[in-house]
Amino acid sequence: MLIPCPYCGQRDVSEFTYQGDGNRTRPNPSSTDRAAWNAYVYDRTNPAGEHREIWQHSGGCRAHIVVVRNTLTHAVVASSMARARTRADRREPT
Amino acid sequence: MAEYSALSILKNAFAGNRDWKPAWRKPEPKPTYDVIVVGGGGHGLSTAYYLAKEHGISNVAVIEKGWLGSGNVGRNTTAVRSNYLLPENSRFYEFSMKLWENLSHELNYNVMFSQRGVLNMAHTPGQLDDFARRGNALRHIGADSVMMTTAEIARLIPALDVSGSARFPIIGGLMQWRAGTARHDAVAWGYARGADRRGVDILENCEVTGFLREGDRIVGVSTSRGEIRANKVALAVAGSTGQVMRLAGIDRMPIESHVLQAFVTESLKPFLDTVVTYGAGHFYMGQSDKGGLIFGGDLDGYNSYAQRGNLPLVEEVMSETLAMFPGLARVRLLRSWGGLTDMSMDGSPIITTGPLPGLYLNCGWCYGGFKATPSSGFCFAWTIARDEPHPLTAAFTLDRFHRGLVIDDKGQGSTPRLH
Amino acid sequence: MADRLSPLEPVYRPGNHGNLAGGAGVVLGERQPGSIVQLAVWSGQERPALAVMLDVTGMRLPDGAGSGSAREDIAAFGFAPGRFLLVSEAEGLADRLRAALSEELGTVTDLSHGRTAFRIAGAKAEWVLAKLFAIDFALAAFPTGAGRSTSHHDIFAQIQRSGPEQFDLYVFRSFARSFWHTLCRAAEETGYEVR
Amino acid sequence: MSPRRAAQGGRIDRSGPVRFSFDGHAYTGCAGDSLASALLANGVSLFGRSFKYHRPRGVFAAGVDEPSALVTVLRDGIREPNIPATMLEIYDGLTVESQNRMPSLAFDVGALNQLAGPAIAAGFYYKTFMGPVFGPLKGTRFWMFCERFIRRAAGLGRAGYEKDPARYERMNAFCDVLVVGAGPAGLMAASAAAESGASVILAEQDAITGGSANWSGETIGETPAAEWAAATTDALAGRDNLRILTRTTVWGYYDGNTLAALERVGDHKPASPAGEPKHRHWTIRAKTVILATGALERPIVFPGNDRPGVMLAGAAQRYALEYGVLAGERAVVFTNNDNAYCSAAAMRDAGAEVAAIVDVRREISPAARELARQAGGELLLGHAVVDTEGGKAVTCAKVQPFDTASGTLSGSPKSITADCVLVSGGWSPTIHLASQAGGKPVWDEQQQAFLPPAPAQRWIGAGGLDGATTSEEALRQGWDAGRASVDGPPAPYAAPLVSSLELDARPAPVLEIPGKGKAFVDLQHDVTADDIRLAHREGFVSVEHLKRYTTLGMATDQGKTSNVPGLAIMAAALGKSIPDVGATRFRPPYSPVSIGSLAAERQAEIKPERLTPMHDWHVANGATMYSAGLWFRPMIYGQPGETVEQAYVREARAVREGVGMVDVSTLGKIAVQGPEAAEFLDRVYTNTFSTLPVNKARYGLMLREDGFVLDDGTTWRLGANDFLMTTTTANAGKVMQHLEYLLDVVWPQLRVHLTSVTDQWAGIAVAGPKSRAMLAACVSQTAVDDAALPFMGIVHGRIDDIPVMVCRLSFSGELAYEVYCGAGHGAQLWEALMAAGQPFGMVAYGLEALGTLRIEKGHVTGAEIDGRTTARDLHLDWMLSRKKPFVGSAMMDREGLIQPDRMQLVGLVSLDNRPLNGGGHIVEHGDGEIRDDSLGHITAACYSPARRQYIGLALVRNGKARVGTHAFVSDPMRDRFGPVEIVSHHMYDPQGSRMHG
Repeated sequence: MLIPCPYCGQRDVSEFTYQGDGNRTRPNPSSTDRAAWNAYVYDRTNPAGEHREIWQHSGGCRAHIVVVRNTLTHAVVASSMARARTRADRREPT
Repeated sequence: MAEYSALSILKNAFAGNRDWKPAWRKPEPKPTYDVIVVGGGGHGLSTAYYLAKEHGISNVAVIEKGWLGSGNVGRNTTAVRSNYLLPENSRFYEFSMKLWENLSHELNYNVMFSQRGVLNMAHTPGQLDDFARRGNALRHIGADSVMMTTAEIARLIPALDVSGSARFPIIGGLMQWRAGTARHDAVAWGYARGADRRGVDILENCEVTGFLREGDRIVGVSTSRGEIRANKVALAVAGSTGQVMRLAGIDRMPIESHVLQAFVTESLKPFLDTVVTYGAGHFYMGQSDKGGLIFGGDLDGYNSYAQRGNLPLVEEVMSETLAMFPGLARVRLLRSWGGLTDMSMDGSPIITTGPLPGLYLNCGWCYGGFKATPSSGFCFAWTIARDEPHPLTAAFTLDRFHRGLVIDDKGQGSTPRLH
Repeated sequence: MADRLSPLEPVYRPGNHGNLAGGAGVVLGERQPGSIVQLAVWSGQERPALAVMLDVTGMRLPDGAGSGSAREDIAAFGFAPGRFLLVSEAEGLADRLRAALSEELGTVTDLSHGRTAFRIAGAKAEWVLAKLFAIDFALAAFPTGAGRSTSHHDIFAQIQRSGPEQFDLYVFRSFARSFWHTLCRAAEETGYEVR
Repeated sequence: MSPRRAAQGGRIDRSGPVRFSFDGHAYTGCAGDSLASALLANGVSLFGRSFKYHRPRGVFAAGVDEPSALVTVLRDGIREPNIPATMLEIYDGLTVESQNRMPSLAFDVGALNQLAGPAIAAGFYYKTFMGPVFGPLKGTRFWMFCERFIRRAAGLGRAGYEKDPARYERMNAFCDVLVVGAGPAGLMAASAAAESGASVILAEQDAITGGSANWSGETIGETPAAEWAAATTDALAGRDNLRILTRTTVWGYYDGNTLAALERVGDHKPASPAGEPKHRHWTIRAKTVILATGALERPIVFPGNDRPGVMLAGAAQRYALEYGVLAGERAVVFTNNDNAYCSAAAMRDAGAEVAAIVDVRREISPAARELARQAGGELLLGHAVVDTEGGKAVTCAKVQPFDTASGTLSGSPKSITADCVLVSGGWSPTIHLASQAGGKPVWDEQQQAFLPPAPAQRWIGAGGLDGATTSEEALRQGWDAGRASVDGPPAPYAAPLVSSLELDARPAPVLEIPGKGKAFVDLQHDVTADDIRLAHREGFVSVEHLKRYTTLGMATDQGKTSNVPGLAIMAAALGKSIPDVGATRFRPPYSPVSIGSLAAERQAEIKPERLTPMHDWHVANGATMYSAGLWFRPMIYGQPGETVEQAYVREARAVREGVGMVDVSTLGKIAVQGPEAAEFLDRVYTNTFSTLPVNKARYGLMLREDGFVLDDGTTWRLGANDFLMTTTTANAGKVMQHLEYLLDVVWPQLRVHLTSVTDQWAGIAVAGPKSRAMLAACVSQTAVDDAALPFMGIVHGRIDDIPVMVCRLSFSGELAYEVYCGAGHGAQLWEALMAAGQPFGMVAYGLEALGTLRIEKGHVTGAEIDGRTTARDLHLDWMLSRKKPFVGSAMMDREGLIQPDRMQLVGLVSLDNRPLNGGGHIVEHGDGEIRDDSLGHITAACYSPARRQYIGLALVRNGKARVGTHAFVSDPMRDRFGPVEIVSHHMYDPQGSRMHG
């Protein structure tokens, strides 16, 4: 399997570390909403089909990448830098 | 239906084997059952079996979207053991081991449970202490476990590299002699036949497409073979848990589905008489009665429903194979396959009522599902029949994650690929 | 100041090795540059930061991910978003760069001791490296001057193509001896010379 | 030359004999022979014994599909079992032996299994061997008793135990186009793709390119097909954008158009040059793949079809035309299709007699009829072979009228004398790789075969794989695929003229002939047609159940010849069509792959070694090295005659009483730099770092998001925006990834850079009451007294000529310092400190002493931070800031994490003056009985020189409340039981006066 790293290009999956479900939102650090924290830490969407997920190019540029990948076929549909994405919808500094 | 025995084999042989009957019926679905078990894998079938046998509930349907036993019961590496660290797990798996020990008789089906031992290798003094901790924990709950010295290991498994010059020399091991291997498909077929003989309907090629509800309550399922109603609907769908729960309106679970690859070599004369694991990586190997070395390692490490893994993991496992068994370099890998594992957030399973009324859930087996087949079915049947957890699975709740009551055998937290 | 010791000291064997039927296919060696420095730039500050680099080192980098430039005395390449590796024969590059670079532009990290520099050169350099790394070493895919971050199993490596048949590899020092063994072993097939 | 060897023709070189041995008998063959062709030429018919019934078996195929003729190669003192004789090229000195026979191939006691016959049909073992339900053989014992014998009887070749001296390597390749298979279609495709300038790899599993061109007997262009293939190959070999890999089997089609291939570099050579691998494992990442994998012939199943001499018709043709070898001297050809007529003609041309052509069809094409005429012998249409006779080789075939429509025999059988029966049931496209790539194969009624699925990845099919039935078609498809693979404009295609005949490509849908006696479907696993019917009777009717119940297709040939016939028999039993029974999903590898090749360079060493700059000193000075992850660290520096305990006690005592030094270079070190570095640390540590002054260090604790402890370590503030974080050795990588994730994904707005500088710094801890005096004597350019260097202070100076950073911090509980310098100076610094320490009695100490000192102090390490403990469990709640949120703060107070009966850290003192062991459990009862009452376990233990007692640290249920009470250590794994006192984990200098002194 190849993961397209926006910086390094297509690289073998062995260079990457999987960081899981990219649909989770970390609550505001001072939030005391237990349910929201639980959801962030423990609950996963786990779809059969397109999955938005985070990979780190740990054996390469070490950037985190948001990848949309089909879990039925392993075909990668899209990838982008996690940092760019989170910048775009920047939340309040926390 | 006829009992299986040496005598019945001889009798049939003289009749040209023409009188054997199907191991289980292929009935049409009834409109209503007392219990529907979704999932015709090992756990679903054993659940149905024990519902009938232990609780007298035989008006049960097991529904399976493909062929019976097509899930992990048919694609694992067949190891059976109870040598877990934490007592919540080891007590449960030890109970399973006890059921395994009599399973062939219980089912009148030879599941070929061979108690040839499972040996974990230690490579550092620290690891040896960790194994002592685990072994002591097992002994305290009544399970068997002994330490082995390198010399004893070398005698038992001459193929192992026990030299001090190995990159990670073996300095001892933890042996559970009562552990071993079983013939995986036979377990599914034996439970299917056993459940069928007690009146359970096994419905193959019957895919759940939705849940029937009355208010909040689940009252049945719609399937590719029509609607089927029941007071209780129990899920034992292993890798597909997330998908089926989504049909019930629950779109997030403390579970990720991962692919776990397994491997078999070409058939060899007896090479390895026990099951071994490598302590400096993640690797385990046993030999089937047919002669193939059956082995595996880590998860590929990403969400997948493809039942197909990738090359890096293959290479990793083969490297570990040779680190342990240098003589296997010219032996050839015959086949690889991938199974779906429900990886839970703490590496331990879930057997529980709910999360909706009328629904019962059995999932999150990670690597452990095959060896749990008897006890999982036993305890799940109890939960379904009595609407309360079996004492051995009382800790395997769904809410334990949120409450912080995790059963984290590997201490890895909520990173499923590491469990 | 005390000399820096090579981690390869007891295992470095100059001379010809391996299958020399067709001559040595590659030349392997450890370089000991005076400075290996990471320049890490805040997002959006690449241009001014590279201008500072140009001032301090005289190196100008082409645009684009992983682009770089190599001369005998100094080399630089991008290896990650906003990150560049600068390698100089001269010591003290980190201090000079740090003095010139505003904190508003980025940070400077001295890795002169932390990375071991290998060079592989020769007609078979691509062939030997392709045994170890899952990246495309063909000139069209990996042009001269460009840099790549990749790994050989547990060993992380930054690689710059410093000539049509020449690559410089930067590896964590603690892995250097193991990596040297691996590199030499991979080169036995084509024959190699250690200089 | 033997009568079985034609005087000319084929790929072999008759100029000099190649000597080899089989089961101890010496033979000769020709260069270019396979073991199978060479043995056939020598008149050998018996190659092996079958798996279950141990029946004599010959060679059945000519290539990778061989189910029967498996041998063990003996070379370099290493056994290489289960190699098909058809895939093994002979070389001078080749030594092979047959398998699965006792005591010899000709006389095998295992053949007694045949007497059990129907009693050991498919799945019989599920129905018996359960044994008695009581008595000494109850439970699993009877089965395990039987299993011993079953295991011995089963299995094929034998593996050895010795490490393989051969070399295995991997190769990563990238290309625009990978062409799999160098038959006519593959050669054409490669030519077309290469012409565009694209980079092309052409992989062929055989030793030579050409595929069917080598044995089709056709002409392509003006020349014999084999010569056309050779010339085309030569032209391709001259291109610098194309690489031809022969002896290379592409065996796996993985995601992202990543394909795995095995190149057998050295298997055919008597000796390999230095450094050359035996096998090379190619990982090829191709933009487009052209699958030109051809098709494999399958047999018709009939009783007695396993006798040596029964062979695929195409295989016999291959032996005749490619190797100049006759599979027999008098052949019966049995077919349901036209292709076998070519085989018959080829046999005749090569010098064999064709006794009869038996065809189940009543009508055949004129071309076939003409071939039959050329071949000579009887043409028996509407007939079938119903049995064979012979011992270790066929002596005759029995033939009977057969009706294709009803599938029934009529009349009576007649015998035809023959020494080989050449059978063809049509051809199955080699769809394995296409199936691995994803998708379901498609049944083609015309060809009675599965065609490849629609591509799920970027591949294009050509030739026999894609249903081409003539070379003409294959060449055209190859060209088109080659053009399409490079998105080239349709280029003019100069079709070479092919001499092929107008044969009827449609086989009759007959794949089994009914009859008495065993009719084998899977020759290697001894699965018979009756076994399949038994599976049907017992309800194992889906393709997967069939496979699993009967083991059909699970042998080393992976059912290449048996798959379709097996499905056909099940379909007939069910009254369904073949595709309704289902298609097998093919999985990698296509054909078996050596484990060595997949481990490649890791066969030599599984993991690299990570060494500190002082490693060589440790080894030279008697250290016993301890493998800690990838690192090597000194465990003790033992002196002659010392036990481990004596050594570490001596070293630890030296630290408590004088001064010692230890290499701490393995600690993880992360540069945390940038304007918001302090803010970042405040978020990731439970305590506060923004208030830390420059040139001071602070001990920090990190939690995971779920509130459990992740790691601890000190972080040094070297500048306002410049921190040096240290982590434990074991968790360095994990902490780095944790922090990078937070910065990249959660807080991208923070301007912080993280860089691993573990290898930049060598670190040496100098500890003991004399450490300050010792440092004062050697550090220049800075003072190290209490004023200049207070507890947790940092100074910069020099030792000898080496720039150093000194931080006063203590893990041992003594007055202590960590001295850091550039790693390239680490060895010199170590020796300088050793030398400077001599007057103070400096002792180097290892991990054991380090552990002893920390156990005495109650400091935690990985044994206690095991991923299940909380800060409170470890008495670290004082580090949990209440003034700010931090990673884990929201989750750390959940119910399960604050229960009073959690396992908590305590100290233990052995009350029987015997050692405690890590991993021992703690119980309340002193009766020594083992019951389910464990309270916890010992995480670390040692002899404490400071207390002169055996002590330990333990995690004990509700441990804090048990301090001061007595309990017992229960350690049945090591036969240790005895009383302990539970004490505070601070077992030495609880006030910390020594390190502040």
